[in-house]
Amino acid sequence: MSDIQVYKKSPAQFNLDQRRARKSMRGQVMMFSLMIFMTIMSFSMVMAYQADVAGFSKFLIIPSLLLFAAVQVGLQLYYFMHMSEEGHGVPQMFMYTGVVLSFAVVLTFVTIVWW
Amino acid sequence: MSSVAQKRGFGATLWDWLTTVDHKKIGILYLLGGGFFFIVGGIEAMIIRLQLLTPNNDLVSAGIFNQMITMHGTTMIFLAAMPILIGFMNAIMPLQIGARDVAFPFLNSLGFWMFMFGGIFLNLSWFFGQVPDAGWTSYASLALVSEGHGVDFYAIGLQIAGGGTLMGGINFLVTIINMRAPGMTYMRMPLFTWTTFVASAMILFAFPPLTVGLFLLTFERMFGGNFFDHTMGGNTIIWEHIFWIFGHPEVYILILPAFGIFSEIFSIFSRKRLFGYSAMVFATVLIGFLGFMVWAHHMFTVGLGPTANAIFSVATMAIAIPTGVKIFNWLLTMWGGSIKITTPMLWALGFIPTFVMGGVTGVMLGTAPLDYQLHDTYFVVAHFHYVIVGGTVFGILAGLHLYWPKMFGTLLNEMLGKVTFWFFFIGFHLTFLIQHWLGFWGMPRRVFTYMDGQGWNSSNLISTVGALFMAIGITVLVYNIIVTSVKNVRVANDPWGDGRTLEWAIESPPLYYNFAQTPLVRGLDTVYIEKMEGNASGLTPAEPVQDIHMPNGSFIPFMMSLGLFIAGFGAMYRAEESWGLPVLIFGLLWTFIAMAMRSLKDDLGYYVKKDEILRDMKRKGGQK
Amino acid sequence: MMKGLKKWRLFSLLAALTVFLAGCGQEELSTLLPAGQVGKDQFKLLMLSSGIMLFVIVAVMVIYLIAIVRFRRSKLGEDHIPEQVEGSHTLELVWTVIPVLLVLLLAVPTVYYTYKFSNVTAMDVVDEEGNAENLVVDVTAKLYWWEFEYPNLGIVTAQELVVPTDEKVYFNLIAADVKHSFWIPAIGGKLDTNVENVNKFYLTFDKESKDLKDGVFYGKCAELCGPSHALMDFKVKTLPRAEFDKWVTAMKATGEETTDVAAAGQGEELFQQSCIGCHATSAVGESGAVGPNLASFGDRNRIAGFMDHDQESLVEWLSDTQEHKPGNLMPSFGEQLSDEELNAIAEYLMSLSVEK
Amino acid sequence: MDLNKKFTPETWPDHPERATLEAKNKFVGFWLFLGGETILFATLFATYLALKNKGPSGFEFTTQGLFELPLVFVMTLLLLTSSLTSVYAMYHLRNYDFKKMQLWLVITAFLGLGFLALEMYEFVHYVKLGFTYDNSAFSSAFYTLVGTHGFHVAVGLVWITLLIYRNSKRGLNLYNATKFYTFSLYWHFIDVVWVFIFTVVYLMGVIG
Ligand code: HEA
Ligand code: HEA
Ligand code: HEC
Ligand code: CUA
Ligand SMILES: [Cu+2]
Repeated sequence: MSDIQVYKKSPAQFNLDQRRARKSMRGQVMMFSLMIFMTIMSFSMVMAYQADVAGFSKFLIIPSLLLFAAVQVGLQLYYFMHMSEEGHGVPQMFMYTGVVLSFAVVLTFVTIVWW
Repeated sequence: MSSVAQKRGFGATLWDWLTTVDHKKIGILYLLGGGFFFIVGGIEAMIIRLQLLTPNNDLVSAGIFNQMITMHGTTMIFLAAMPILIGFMNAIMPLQIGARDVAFPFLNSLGFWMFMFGGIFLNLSWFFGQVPDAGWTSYASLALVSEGHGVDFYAIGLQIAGGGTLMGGINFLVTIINMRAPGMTYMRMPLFTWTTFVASAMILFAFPPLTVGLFLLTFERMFGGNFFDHTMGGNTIIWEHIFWIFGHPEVYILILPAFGIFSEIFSIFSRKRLFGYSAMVFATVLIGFLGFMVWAHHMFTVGLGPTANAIFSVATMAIAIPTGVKIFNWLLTMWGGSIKITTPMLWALGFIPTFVMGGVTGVMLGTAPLDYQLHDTYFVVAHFHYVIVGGTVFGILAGLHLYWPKMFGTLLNEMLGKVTFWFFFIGFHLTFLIQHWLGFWGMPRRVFTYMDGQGWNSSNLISTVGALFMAIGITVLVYNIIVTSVKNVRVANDPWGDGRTLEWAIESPPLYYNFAQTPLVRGLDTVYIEKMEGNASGLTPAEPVQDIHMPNGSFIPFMMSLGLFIAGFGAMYRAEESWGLPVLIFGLLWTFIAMAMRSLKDDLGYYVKKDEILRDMKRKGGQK
Repeated sequence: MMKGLKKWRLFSLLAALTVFLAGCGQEELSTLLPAGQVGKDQFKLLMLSSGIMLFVIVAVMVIYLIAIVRFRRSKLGEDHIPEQVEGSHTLELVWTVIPVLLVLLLAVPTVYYTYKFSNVTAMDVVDEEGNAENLVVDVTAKLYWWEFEYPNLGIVTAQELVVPTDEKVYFNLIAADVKHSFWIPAIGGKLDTNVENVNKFYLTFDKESKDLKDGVFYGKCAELCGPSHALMDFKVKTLPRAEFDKWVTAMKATGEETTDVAAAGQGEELFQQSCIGCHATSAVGESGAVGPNLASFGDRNRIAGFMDHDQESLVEWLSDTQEHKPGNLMPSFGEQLSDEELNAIAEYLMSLSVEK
Repeated sequence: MDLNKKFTPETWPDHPERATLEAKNKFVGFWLFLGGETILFATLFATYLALKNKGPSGFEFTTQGLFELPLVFVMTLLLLTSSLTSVYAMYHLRNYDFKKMQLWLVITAFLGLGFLALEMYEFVHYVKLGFTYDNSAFSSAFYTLVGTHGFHVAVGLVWITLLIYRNSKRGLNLYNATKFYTFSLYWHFIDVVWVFIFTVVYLMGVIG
């Protein structure tokens, strides 16, 4: 469209937006650290398991691994990919549908496909 | 670009069609391509039926028969029914929501050419004498041992065509999400637009599994993969799951747009607003969602265990409920209306009993323990032709008559249309009703012949005769199309006189920019509302006349698809011919370069000037 | 006059009866004339579901017909504009709830029978001596023939399944090459033979097959498996338990016959030269042969599952197997052996019998 | 649309990636595409899970014996970090700071390249051990799943290279802003998939 409306922000508005952006960027870095932390946690748990460290049983580790993965995905989607911002209703709907169907597919394959 | 009519040379016309990104033209291309493949698939069906005319018949050999059924099923579903429906979506849906174009005109064109090249690739197998022969389902164990390149043609051809379909799906979704005219809220969208939306969403989620499945099959057969070969640890059941995770949604992709067309027809020719609109929308969405949760009903006899069978069985039956909601809403749309039996309405009226019969046999098949008896018998063949032909093909033929004037500016002959209907309708029931009993009497499907003395002879005879009737019907239709096109009597905006939605308020066929001014939508059936309030044009503009932005045509989609087509051959002959690998790489590079040209050269479209629009408006006397 | 009418009546009655009987198909392969508990249960489900479905169809058709008769524009006038009804919550509720109830009506027996038919817990039950209490048959589906092994009895046969009546017979199903599906329409629903796992189910046979037209029930392969999928038929012979036991004994006895080459006829001799590599003539052993076990070939009803069982057809089969069953795995012998030799083999094969 | 329309940080819209209709279309369309990709990868994951550790008789490879966790861990860190750097790029996109955006994108690309190099090293290593593509169902499924992901990374690299190169002289406008933005979505999505590959294939594989 030829007529993109161009608004010039007032200096106050501009500064506010800049501050907000910086703040949200700091949030992103926080989330990143969290993700790194979870990755390291997962990794070291498994290393501990491999090294037969007492207390690291499968039944503890596998659920935590999956939980960490799920949380990381949430963080990626909602922070890095901005799915939490307005205007993301459609992406949310379709991503959730995709996730539900994916879950059904994976569940089937780990239950009723035999070998 | 000037709209002043001028005689153009053949070359220029051809170039125009090869490069077009206009959704209306692409719709016509889909119709032509799909129509061609429908005839091809129909001829294959006739050969099937003729072979089964008598016991121990030897019209075609066992091997060729298997190729026939495989190509018949594959062609009809992927290359005929779906493309024709996509053609209608292209031609009509943007008009229904008051849009000037689809969201991605370039992708739209690419989708079409990929479908076309994929379809040609698949059918070239006939000329190579190596034709897919493992059924349209290509179950892994058989598909793996199938000799020659038949199944490779299937895997690669469908991969290319499927990619095109996926693009089409995303394109329609975004079009509907972003390009609706002001006032066109979701709950004011015509039902055909809604079914397009849901069917496209199903394409979005159903085709990636097919992509994966075909990819695995290709790699297993040609590149040393071991997904299905149990001696290498593989598992054939994986293919069955992947295929049906795609395959079941696919059948709803086929039926939902037809439901949409019928919804329009019932409403138009009963002169009444669709009964229970919101329930219809809800039912459509629900069918779409449930459609993903029932795939294993094709696998009841595989041995998945009672729990899986029971769950999938009950889930399958649940689909009867939203579908029933639709059926009853259509009936109630007619109830209290003013029914005019035109050809499209005749198809719609034929659809109701036929589809209900097909649907209820579906529920019988969904009854797992009963399916143990009926699976892979002619009962299943009867079921799915009742829903596919009685639903999808009837819908296509109804839509063809309904939208022909909108797409081509001339009405198909009503008399001939009715002749087509009666031949096809009677022939259809003759062909497929009796097949339910053939199934009960123990006749498996996909048999190239049957022994005498099993009590199946006369039923098969009847079935074949019915198929001949259908062929007569289709021949009359072809004749009708030719005659009408030659006469070419132009029609006005709303030749049926009772159009209710936006497409009926503009020219037939619409100008290339559709709407001189984007319309303002004031409710469901907006044109009907406007007309009832005395606005004869049926449209209220939402904007002043102004320049309109339009996309440029492009030859790149054709070239990209051609590259994939070439690469397909390379992949197929990679293992045995020295030229295979180079051709594969060449084809992929070709596609890549074409694509890079697209992204490196900015293509920002052009503007239709206000003057031209004003001129059109005066000349056509159309929109005021 | 009266007489003529009576005759006509009788005739029409007969006609109706034949139509009705034809409507049920043929006893040896119709699912509508079930001859086993599983098939009967499935038939019950068929009747129940058909009833529900007929009800649905009738309900739809009634509304449909009334609507198109009453509300024609030709009756109402060209200018009639009907009231634009939005919908009706009551009706909406009605046609949601009634189908829900109908579906539930069908779903309950569905779940029940799904579990019932898959119950094979009794399969491995043994008595005190360690003998299996129930008859188990291992079915191997091959391109394009069926092998039946009785693991607890130590015998193998092919193409013609022999089972006792009135007891549960358990099946282990597997495919040797590509997927097939094991189906005896008159007895009960099918189950696929996969390549990578054993499928288990049971069937019961309530009826002796000797009363049937051909003396056997028909079995079918119900999964596309290649060119000759259509010809991959098998037959089922059902016998009372006592006769079945006799048959088993006779089958076991085929293992003791040793070929006395000197005494053997020409047919047997040729068979030993050309055929023994793929075909066994002793029923004692295990499954896994290249070709069908021929120990009881003379008792069969068909050759290769579908051809007439006589010497002439057998010679035809031997001389050109591909012509009759495209893609099957037995070589043709028409070029290798003379007609005379083929006839000799055929004669020998026809004499292989355990029932005489 | 006018490519030459110049913006300043003050006039640059808050959501440049969806400021025009075309941009909005691309934006939504790309998200839908990612929805489809989700189920594509789900199917591959499912296939892998069904086939893992399966091979011909006498097959000796297992997830436990095969995988080298430390290497994969490094790969994970690389890819995670590249996700952050592309967030930085988008931060500068929103600030209308073309130079910095390009810089961060280049860093992203290099991290991606590093990831890909390590992955190739890993594959070559496995192949040397005899774990070739056609050696078993397990190997086929493994290479197909992880390889499809790797292919996505490679496509992303080609994509961003072309984008950077093509726009290096043009600066930001509302036409290419969407392109950069969708690339970053794509990149994050790849990272999401990798998180699952790392967890499900490698970590859980090692646990067995
Ligand atoms: C357009 C395509 C289409 C449609 C719409 C359907 C619709 C349905 N199908 Fe069909 N089906 C196919 C195409 C389609 N099918 C194809 C192609 C195959 C074979 C594939 C192959 O193997 O090659 C197949 C096979 C197939 C099978 C596998 C059979 C087998 O191989 O053993 C099953 C089993 O459950 C099934 C069930 C159903 C059901 C329950 C519906 C339901 O959606 C139907 C719902 C509709 C109604 C029920 C009628 C209207 C409802 C009412 C009037 C309300 C009241 C009704 C009740 C209370 C019952 N179908
Ligand atoms: C959209 C899907 C679709 C459609 C429309 C049809 C349409 C028809 N089908 Fe098909 N069918 C399938 C999808 C479809 N089918 C599928 C998926 C299978 C399973 C395949 C498998 O097992 O793998 C199948 C299988 C199948 C079988 C079972 C084969 C077997 O199991 O052995 C049979 C047998 O009767 C059959 C018959 C027909 C007939 C008679 C028509 C008719 O309705 C066709 C009518 C059309 C024509 C008759 C057009 C011909 C036109 C002319 C001759 C005009 C001449 C030309 C000019 C004037 C230019 N089909
Ligand atoms: C390479 C192995 C092979 C050889 C050698 C072979 N056969 Fe066969 N035979 C088969 C196979 C496999 C079948 C099953 C064909 C089918 O039905 O698809 C068969 C089927 C038959 C049948 C039908 C069996 C039945 O139960 O209905 C007869 C009879 C027969 N063979 C006889 C012979 C004779 C006689 C010879 C030697 C002259 C012979 N065969 C040599 C493999 C072989
Ligand atoms: Cu075996 Cu069909
Ligand atoms: Cu289905």
